[in-house]
Amino acid sequence: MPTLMTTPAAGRFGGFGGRFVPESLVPACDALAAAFSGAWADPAFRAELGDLLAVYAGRPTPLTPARNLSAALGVELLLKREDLAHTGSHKINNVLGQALLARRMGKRRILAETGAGQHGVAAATAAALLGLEATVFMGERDIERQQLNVLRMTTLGATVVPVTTGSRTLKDATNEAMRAWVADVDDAHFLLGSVGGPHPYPWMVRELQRVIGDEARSQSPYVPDVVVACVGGGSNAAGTFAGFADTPARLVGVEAAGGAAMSSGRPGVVHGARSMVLQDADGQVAEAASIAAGLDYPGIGPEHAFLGSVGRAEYHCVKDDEVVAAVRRLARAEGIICALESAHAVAWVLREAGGPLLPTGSRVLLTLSGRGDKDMATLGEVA
Amino acid sequence: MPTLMTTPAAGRFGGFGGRFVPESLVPACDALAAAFSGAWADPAFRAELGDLLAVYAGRPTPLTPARNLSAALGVELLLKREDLAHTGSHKINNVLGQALLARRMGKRRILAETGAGQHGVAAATAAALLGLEATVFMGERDIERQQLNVLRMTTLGATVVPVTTGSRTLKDATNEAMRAWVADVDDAHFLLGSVGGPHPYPWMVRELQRVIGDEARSQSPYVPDVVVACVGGGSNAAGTFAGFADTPARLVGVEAAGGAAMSSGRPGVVHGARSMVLQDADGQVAEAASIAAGLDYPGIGPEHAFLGSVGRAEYHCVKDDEVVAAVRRLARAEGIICALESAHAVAWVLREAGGPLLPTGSRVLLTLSGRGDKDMATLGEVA
Amino acid sequence: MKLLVPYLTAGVTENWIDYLLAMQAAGADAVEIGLPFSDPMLDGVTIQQASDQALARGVTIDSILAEIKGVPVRVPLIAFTYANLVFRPGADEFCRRLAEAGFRGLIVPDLPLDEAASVEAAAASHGIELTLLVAPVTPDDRLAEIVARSRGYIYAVSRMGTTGERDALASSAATLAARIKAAQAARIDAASALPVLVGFGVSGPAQAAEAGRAGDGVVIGSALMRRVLDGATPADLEAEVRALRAALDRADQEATADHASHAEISGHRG
Amino acid sequence: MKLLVPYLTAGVTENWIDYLLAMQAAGADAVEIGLPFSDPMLDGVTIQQASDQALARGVTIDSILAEIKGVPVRVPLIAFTYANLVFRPGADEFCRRLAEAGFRGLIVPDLPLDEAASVEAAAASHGIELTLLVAPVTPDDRLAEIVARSRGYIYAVSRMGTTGERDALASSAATLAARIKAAQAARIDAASALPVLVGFGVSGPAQAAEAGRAGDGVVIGSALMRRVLDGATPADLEAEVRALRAALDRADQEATADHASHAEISGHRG
Ligand SMILES: Cc1ncc(COP(=O)(O)O)c(C=O)c1O
Ligand SMILES: Cc1ncc(COP(=O)(O)O)c(C=O)c1O
Repeated sequence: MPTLMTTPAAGRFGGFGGRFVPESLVPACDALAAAFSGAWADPAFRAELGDLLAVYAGRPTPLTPARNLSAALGVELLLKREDLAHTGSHKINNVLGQALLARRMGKRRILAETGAGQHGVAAATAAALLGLEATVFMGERDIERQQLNVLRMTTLGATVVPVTTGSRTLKDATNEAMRAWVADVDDAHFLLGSVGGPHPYPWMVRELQRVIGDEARSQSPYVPDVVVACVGGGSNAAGTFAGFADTPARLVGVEAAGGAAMSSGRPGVVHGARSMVLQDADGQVAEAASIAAGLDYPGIGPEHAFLGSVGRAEYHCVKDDEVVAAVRRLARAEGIICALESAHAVAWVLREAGGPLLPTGSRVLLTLSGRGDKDMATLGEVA
Repeated sequence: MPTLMTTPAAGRFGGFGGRFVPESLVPACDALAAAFSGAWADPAFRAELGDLLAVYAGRPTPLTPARNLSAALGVELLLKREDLAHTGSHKINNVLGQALLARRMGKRRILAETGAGQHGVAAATAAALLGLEATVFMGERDIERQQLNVLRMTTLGATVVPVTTGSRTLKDATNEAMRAWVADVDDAHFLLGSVGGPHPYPWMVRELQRVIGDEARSQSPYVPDVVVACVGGGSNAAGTFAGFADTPARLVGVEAAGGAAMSSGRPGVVHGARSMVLQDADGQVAEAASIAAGLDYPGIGPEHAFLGSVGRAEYHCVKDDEVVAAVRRLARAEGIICALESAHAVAWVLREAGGPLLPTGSRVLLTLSGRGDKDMATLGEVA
Repeated sequence: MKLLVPYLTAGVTENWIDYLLAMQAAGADAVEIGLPFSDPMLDGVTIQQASDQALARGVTIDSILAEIKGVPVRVPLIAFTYANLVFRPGADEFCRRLAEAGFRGLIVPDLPLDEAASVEAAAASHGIELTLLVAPVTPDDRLAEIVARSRGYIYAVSRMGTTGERDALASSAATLAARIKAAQAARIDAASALPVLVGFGVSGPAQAAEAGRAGDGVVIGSALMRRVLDGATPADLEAEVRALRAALDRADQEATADHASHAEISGHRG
Repeated sequence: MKLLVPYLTAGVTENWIDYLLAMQAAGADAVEIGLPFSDPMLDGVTIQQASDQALARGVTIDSILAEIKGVPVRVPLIAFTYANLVFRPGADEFCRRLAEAGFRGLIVPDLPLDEAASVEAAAASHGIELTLLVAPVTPDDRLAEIVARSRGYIYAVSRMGTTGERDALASSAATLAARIKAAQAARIDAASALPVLVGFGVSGPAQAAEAGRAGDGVVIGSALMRRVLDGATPADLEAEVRALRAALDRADQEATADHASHAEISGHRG
């Protein structure tokens, strides 16, 4: 097995990754990489983060056997419950780490992009806790469909800036956050929400999310045959995979059919990294289209592009209607309403269980990246 | 100190409690009391419940030091984080226990009343998990203001029955649930959501919720000076108090000013128990009025009436505007958006810190009974 | 003779006393007067609605009792209400006021045997008969105790459920009445002679006759209150009650072909 | 002479070529042609809007290059675009097409030094000058390397921020230009002679003159594109650019009172 998921040299994962940013941001990225290297090697930093994750964010999250679904599907399904983490998704793992780092670097503000609003809420939360100012960029279209999270962010004291350019979703919010960062690079930390972006983000965010995989590994009574997670930017998947990269477990990322950078994209450079990107023949980035705002993104973190290219991980995709059905099926079978994003992983298991990709008897560990409260209105509309 | 919070003889807490139900329900209450006694003494039952609470519901919930608020208020504030429990409040503790019991008793259905919808969601969740049918009664007015939770319940497969009588809130939903129980007492378990109702409910629900107090007691580095919780029916408070009844800690329940059964009520009989009740000179039950649907209830569990009458616990109340301000203050200071219900306890601490009721330096343990996602729309309106 | 006990929510309309007089005129043996409660846990939609309507009109216990006091009714009046209204002024005071207004009996559906002692004592001291209810699920030993302690009559709850009209009388009604009768037969005191009235969900002459055959008579509430809520005049209601009376009497005559029946509700009004 | 390099988003309007000709007519020394990208991360609202508008019109790289190919421009054209458009066909193919269309230079603002090698090689092999950007925060050693590797000119990013009009020219512009000049002075190769152009947020004649004093010339983008988006005709735009030209020349005359300035952008178009 190749040496996977270690510190990437210069932020490169094979031919992917790198740092495609304006010259204005290069020193900031350098400083961030150095600061994170230092912090991550500093037991005091790790202890402070570990403490916040435990006493504040509710870690470890449980590993729940999905007994009813397992019986119905003929596979053994374990759910890693990031839906139970504070703020309702795995995003809190990353933001607490980065906000602590921002404070350590003497920053006063954080800037964040958000799609579903989960990262924005998490970022606003970490900022409130650590006394930082938060500005969250969010596409106008996402603001409309994720009202609940907008209210949560403003209640937490964050400023939510509507982004009206381009497709008015996550990719445009990311552009806008990076623009804001360029203009305020001394005072502000750009608190990126997934494993995309320029070095050190893909590496740093994966390291901050690996707590998912590490916990799951130690909670699971066995090494599962298959480890599944949904993939937007890919942070919950990366964090999960990190715990199992050195095992024989198959690693499966599930994308939205309308945002399937791995299945339908081509190598390209967006938001600071070379990875797989949905784009046209010229290289214009395509608009993704998913019922899950958090997966409505045309790119994917570069490490996934790498893991896919070397065959260490597989990437599949599911369609919106399968996703909606999966939310309902999981809710009725196990009493867990997961996020539309997370339901992509569930939908893949529902579709493949008993088939060649997921033979009967398989032992499956699935990361449920978040809870579905935020999606109830959307779900109500497709009733 | 009097022997408090033990198994009540015939469901009586001093002059409160009892079983004021139609003759048709007496055998069912007897059977339930016997079944719960048996189950609670059965290590296998306790183990199964304990397992669900841990691997499914996310217990133990953390005890979070509210560092920023503590510094600002001059008291040491610890938050027991029921907002992190599965479904978003302490209600899950009770429903998992009762649903297991219902299954043990061979019931096929559960009936539940709900106000804020948190109990309804929790009940629907437990029913889904354990393969029971769920019917949830909910006042029409609450349905309007808690749309999110209605969608959650139906997603979980529960039938939500709108209650159009009386004040169309929790008390009327409770009447309706009891009526439905009378008509289906063989097949159905009435899964009551708080420490009210006829014996064995106040005792049973308190026992099922004492996990809050027991955990908090073992997590806290010291016996706090004051233990605070909000009080609707009083289950999160009862569960919290149970962990500290035998300590010198002051026990403080905080009611909504518009539903303050302890402060403004008189002894009376509603929903099967003698307790404190908001009522007029004839005994007509008054309509409560609180911004928090879960506290919008004119009664209180009988054990609280007792604890208040013997001076073991104090009950105070706070007004809607203090509650809204408390949600915001906690959110901005600690990054935690709590439920409007829970914010009553916070508001009391904010108001009294540094005063005679809560002198500077006090060590306060506060149960944050739930999270505020469900209240964002309400909060948006009072912005 | 089979007993006919109609039910009327006090204060449901301004002229509610006229309905009471109509019931008497139509041959009621007694009338249950519902004292409206905000949370009528054991009542179905019709009586809930009647209670809500009465309370919305602003009636109070005082105003009801004052109205009733001067009315020329000869048949016994039995108050039907919930525990909280009894305990609020105190059971003693409550029963005193009932007696003063001319009531003969009291039924409190959410006051089971186990909680009844204080009210029984208060009622007895004011000459009010506290009637207890028996349900289909009541076990034998408990049923025997209810039979021993009930006063005025014994209320056989015909089915598991709330008050309210039903398409058919539940078979549990006959079974329960027979069990009560059997328990009475085992006694030699006054309790052995109390009439057994079947109520909850009896509607229309046919069901009334059937319920009458099962016990010593019937209580009919929702079916009548539905008419009142729908705007029936006192004369309309009188006709309705007469039809019930006739059906019941016919059933009785068929029955007395076999053996005599002498049920009576103790006492007539002042 | 101070260099004036206006910027134009290709395809922004149907008659965008007329703007280009107007710029040349008004005395531009070169023109930066923005090849619109869906995600112009370093551009402010004006150029974002211009890019969106061009893409919405359906232009493609091919259509832009085809249009430009036949146009009688003499001044050097420099393509300004983002890395993904370069890498999509491959840097080599991309540069080949640029050269074929008559472009002289290329600027890729999201391609820092560390990632630039492959594009530098491809550009060089097709005679395209890859101009690199220097930012106010660029440290000295890095600045020296950029100076060494930049071709055509050196782009001094006047401020930390995106493109777009500002009320005043940042003081960082002069500081940075001076640092670049100092780095050039330490060299003896061609890099020492490259003009230093100040860009990002330069708007209006006064700021142009100021920026010109700081370096060897200015790039002006948003201020002009704003006019285009607001409906300025090519003639309007020509007047606008003439005013900039005049201001810049005036600033230069004042300066040459002191010492001569001979900046030139290498090469003129075929
Ligand atoms: C619940 C949830 N899951 C998954 C994602 C996708 O992000 P990632 O792929 O980085 O885990 C999001 C993004 O908003 C999310 O909210
Ligand atoms: C979050 C929350 N807290 C408190 C309550 C009040 O219930 P109790 O007093 O029984 O804890 C509710 C009831 O719905 C609730 O949802």
